[in-house]
Amino acid sequence: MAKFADSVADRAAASLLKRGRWRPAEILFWLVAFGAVYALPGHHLILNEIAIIGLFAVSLDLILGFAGIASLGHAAFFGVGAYAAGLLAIHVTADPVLGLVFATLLMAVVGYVSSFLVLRGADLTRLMVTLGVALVFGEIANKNGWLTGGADGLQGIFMAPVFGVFEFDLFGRTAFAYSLVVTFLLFVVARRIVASPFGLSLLAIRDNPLRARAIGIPVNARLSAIYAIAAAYAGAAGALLAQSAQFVSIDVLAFHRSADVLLMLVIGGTGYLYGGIVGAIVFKVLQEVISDWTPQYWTFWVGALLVVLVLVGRDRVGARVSQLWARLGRGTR
Amino acid sequence: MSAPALETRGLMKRFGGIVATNDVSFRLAQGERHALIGPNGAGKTTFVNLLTGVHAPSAGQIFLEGQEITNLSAERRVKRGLVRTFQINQLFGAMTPLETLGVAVSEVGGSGADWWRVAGSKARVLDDIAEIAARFGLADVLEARTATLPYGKQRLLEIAVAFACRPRVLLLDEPAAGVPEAERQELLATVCALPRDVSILLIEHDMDLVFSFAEKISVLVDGALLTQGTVAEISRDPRVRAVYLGESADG
Amino acid sequence: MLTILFDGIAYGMVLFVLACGLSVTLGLMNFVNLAHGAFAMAGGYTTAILMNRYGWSFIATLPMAFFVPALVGLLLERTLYRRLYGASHLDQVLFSIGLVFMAVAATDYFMGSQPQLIQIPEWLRGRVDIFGVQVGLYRSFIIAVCGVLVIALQLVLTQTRFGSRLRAAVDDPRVARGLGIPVEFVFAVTFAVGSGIAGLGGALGAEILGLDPTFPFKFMIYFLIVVTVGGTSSLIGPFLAALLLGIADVGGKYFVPELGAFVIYTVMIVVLVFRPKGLFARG
Amino acid sequence: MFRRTLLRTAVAAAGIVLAASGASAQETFKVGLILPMTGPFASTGKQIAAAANLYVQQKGAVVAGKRIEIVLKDDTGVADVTRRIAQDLIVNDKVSVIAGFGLTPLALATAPLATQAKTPMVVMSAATSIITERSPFIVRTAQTVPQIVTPFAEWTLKQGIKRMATLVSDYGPGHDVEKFYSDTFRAGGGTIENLRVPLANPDFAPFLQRIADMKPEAVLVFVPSGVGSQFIKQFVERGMDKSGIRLIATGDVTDDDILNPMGDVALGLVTAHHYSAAHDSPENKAFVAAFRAANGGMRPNFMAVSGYDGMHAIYEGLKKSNGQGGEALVNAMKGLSWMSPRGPVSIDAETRDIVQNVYIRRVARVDGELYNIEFETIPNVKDPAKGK
Repeated sequence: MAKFADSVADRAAASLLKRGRWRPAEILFWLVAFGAVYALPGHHLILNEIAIIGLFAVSLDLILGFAGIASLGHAAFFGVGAYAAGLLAIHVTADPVLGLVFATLLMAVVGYVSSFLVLRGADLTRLMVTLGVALVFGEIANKNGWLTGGADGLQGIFMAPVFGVFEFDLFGRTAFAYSLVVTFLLFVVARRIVASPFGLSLLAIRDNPLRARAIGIPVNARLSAIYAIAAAYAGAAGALLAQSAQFVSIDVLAFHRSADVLLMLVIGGTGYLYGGIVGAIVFKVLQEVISDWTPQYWTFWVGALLVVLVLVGRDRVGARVSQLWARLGRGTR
Repeated sequence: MSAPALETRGLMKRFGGIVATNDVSFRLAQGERHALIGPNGAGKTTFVNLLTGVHAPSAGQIFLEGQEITNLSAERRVKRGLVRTFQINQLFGAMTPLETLGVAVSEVGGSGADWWRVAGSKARVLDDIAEIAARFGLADVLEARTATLPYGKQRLLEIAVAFACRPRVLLLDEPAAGVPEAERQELLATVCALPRDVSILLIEHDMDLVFSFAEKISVLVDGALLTQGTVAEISRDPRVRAVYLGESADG
Repeated sequence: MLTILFDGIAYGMVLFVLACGLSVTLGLMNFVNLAHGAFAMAGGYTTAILMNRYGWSFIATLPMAFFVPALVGLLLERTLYRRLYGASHLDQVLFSIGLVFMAVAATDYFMGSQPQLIQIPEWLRGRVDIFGVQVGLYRSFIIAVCGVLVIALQLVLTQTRFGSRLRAAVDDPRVARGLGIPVEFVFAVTFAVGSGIAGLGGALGAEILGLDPTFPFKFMIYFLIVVTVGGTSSLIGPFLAALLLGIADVGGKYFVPELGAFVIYTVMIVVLVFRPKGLFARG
Repeated sequence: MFRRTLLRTAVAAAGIVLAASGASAQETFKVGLILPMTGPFASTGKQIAAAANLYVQQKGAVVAGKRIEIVLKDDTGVADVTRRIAQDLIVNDKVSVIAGFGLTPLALATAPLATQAKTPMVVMSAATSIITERSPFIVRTAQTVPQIVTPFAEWTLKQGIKRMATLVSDYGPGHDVEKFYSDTFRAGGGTIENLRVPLANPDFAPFLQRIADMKPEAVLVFVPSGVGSQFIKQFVERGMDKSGIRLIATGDVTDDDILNPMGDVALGLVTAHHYSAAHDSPENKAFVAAFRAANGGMRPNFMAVSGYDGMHAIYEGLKKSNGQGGEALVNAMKGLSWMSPRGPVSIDAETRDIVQNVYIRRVARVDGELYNIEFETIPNVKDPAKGK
């Protein structure tokens, strides 16, 4: 009997630990990403944008894919994070890393406080409450022009070199490398979080909050915690944008930011962390390619693609991807 | 014996003008196998919801092993050892039984909020999972998606998750509901083999199960306790028979 | 003072007519149709085109502003929407946003990006004095039309066989089918009517809200606010919510213009935090 | 301190880019045209792009030995996208001039780049005064807000109006209108009350009611073109045109693009602006005819003329600089003067803003269509916000 239990325990350990193990495809993905710092010098600007939006989408995945909180106002944290980093650079220190840390921590606090608004209610309610919060933040930024520059945007940001060594260059190389490193590090942490007991308890809450509560999971506290973490991530993404663009415009808080990031995440697939990044790549590259071809009517084709994607079956595409994923994962065993 | 495992004093619940639970004073002794029966609409579900903290009572108190828990949150009651199962499966469909049990075991062991380590790295949790899986016959299906399991296995998992929370008092809400005959015996045997240090309150419709399992029976009618007694006493009680007369056909 | 109340009511009425189709698809058919505004826009453009290019009178275009979007809605329902009734909300969001993107770009392509203007007829312009309250004629007209529409819709939903069939079809399509209710037909008609009403709202509201290709995006938020605050269990909820929002918005801007758009958003957040199912939801 | 070193290195880096691009792009001279082509400001983008293309088509693509190529990009009206596209165009597409910029924040976000990369930046729409001060490489062929409203305020005073109200959209240019108009008006002895409307505002009813309560002699309106027509219609619908409150506006409200469909409600409306499609000059008649022919009958508006003049400034600058870009081109554009469709204009050598006539116009029906008919000219107005 003891023997049997041991072997079950071993199997259980192996199975659980697998969630945290790096698959070859993942390693390859990040190698390619970092390779792009050297290999794709002409595309660093768009890559920088993708890295930032990718991080933003990962942040949304943490609450939507892993905790089941749908948000149409995630730009609230992205935008306030951007303003926080921008204002810190103007008034206190031009050091980018300090600005990033400041924006991230501040957004964790803001996220925690505002999490109490989204604990109750179904999807639609949450969508609208988060949307409302983002719109109110946008109005606050608009009305307080003395601080934020209002509709003209926050100007006069000059960033010092990263670690005092790497200056932000015109080609966007430093910006991309910096954003990529930050995105990667935060991704590693996110990966760890979702593979942890805490992450599992979130999945339980997402699947069945009633039962989660009935096995003693403090549902509200967990949701608040992950909401704060996701807000911090969004804040970090916003800070990266403010620092690499050295400008913050009022539309960092706009509805379309929240909607776009949700689209990207859903396109890429929720609940496996890479969905956000994949979606960001697909969406941005498509937008770039199609809008070069027809700057005025590119939205039509993006719309058509969305419709087709859904009709063909996002699940089917997603299933294919996750099958592939599983197969690649099996390779490691 | 010391304090009863679970006790209510004058428990009341009103919804608007309707009294769903009416002055229920109830005791569950340590280690006891106790069944709560009553016809449909007798207020069994409300009673369970009051015990587990889903609803707040309008009046009265609840004690768990002598300590008052009336105002504790649902999660805190679970941590104190009052755990329930559901009449209709409430499982985490997209997760595996392994993950499900892991969540429950981690939570009760106080490591459920660990975010810095990968799940599966704590030997004690793993041993507990293995033990529970063996007890409930789930060892073979640990890595399957819960939603794809046969119903009987899901039903076992339903109880196993609750058991994984290390209950002092376990509320089993119609554990055999909907289970096909072939899998029923395994389930009943498992329930009967639950360790004696866990006190069990069985909420049940099925008289065969009640009579074969329970030592004591309480009868709830119209939100109030009608009577309480041993199996023999209850089965002879004419009032109980009267209440159940129309019911026995489909029971 | 009362004039502000009156303006708020008129504004709320327009919001309701625009949003009520959405409250039907969302509340009854459980479909998150973010493209709802595109049907409203279709109605507005129908009116604008008929008036400006073909010289129809405003009133004569209104039925067309209903029928054209209804037809488009029917067509899309039969070909596309139908496949997604069982899909997840996220799929529906993605799909309908895609439709909005297409509608916006297509409108821009065919009609240009400048706003479309319509001339309301002479007899609806200006204001009259009723018991000392300055009342705009066009706004009175809107209130009258919308009022009739609300009552008619409520009657259809609660009193007619179609209404009960719709409710049955929504509750459980399988059982309804078993009872011989043509579920597909009921859904299609409902969807078409919802789209048509939105189109009518677009035509009526063009004067007050403006009309350009970004219309579906601009007002998507307002529709959603009306529906979520009102709750999706009946039509009366969204109706009251639309009135409340209309009055709160107009009043807020009149009395505390510094606050601007805060009022409407704050009202929504407060309502949803305390009544997650909406202000007028049952239970 | 470190800012200066930062700037210097950036400039050095940019110098390398330009040197590199000079070799490979000897023949073509690319103009990156960044405009909102989708979203709520798409009509701005359309007008400017059409006019810029028209100019190249009319004057030929070759100037000073270089082949001009316009690279059109859609920034969707989002500032960080504008900046990223500008950067992309400069370092990857090797454009020599960036142009366009539909809105103030879009221009402001991009200004530091122009300085860093020493790339001339021609602003064709964004109208906040401060923009040209944000980089010595910015040249603007669009009007500035004070340029229009300061003389307009003086004109209003001359009409004997002493009590005014303003109603502006709550964003940068709106605040500018409110400030410069009110300052001038007060300095001239008038009293004025200010109201702001949210940018995304569907219904003007509450604001109109406020104005009716204030009972000023006249009200000045500034809202983005497009929303303006809604405002006027609601103004008339309330019968406020008959209540003795005169409505005046900046020319944005009676934008040529949408003036005609506005209908009779707009008749008689007095506005101040720098361009009307009905401006009476041979240059303008030719421009309007060509523009209409090339764009399916679309009437050019003040943005189109800014785009057209922007291309003209680039062409003439290139001629003067013998095809050189960068600082040489900016210097060459300074002081240029020519006869634009809008009237005589010049680029102020000091501020790099355009110096132009401001016209007071009245909406009237000409040949069955509504036009802004100019009836008073305030000649050679410099941006009054600068150099005081």
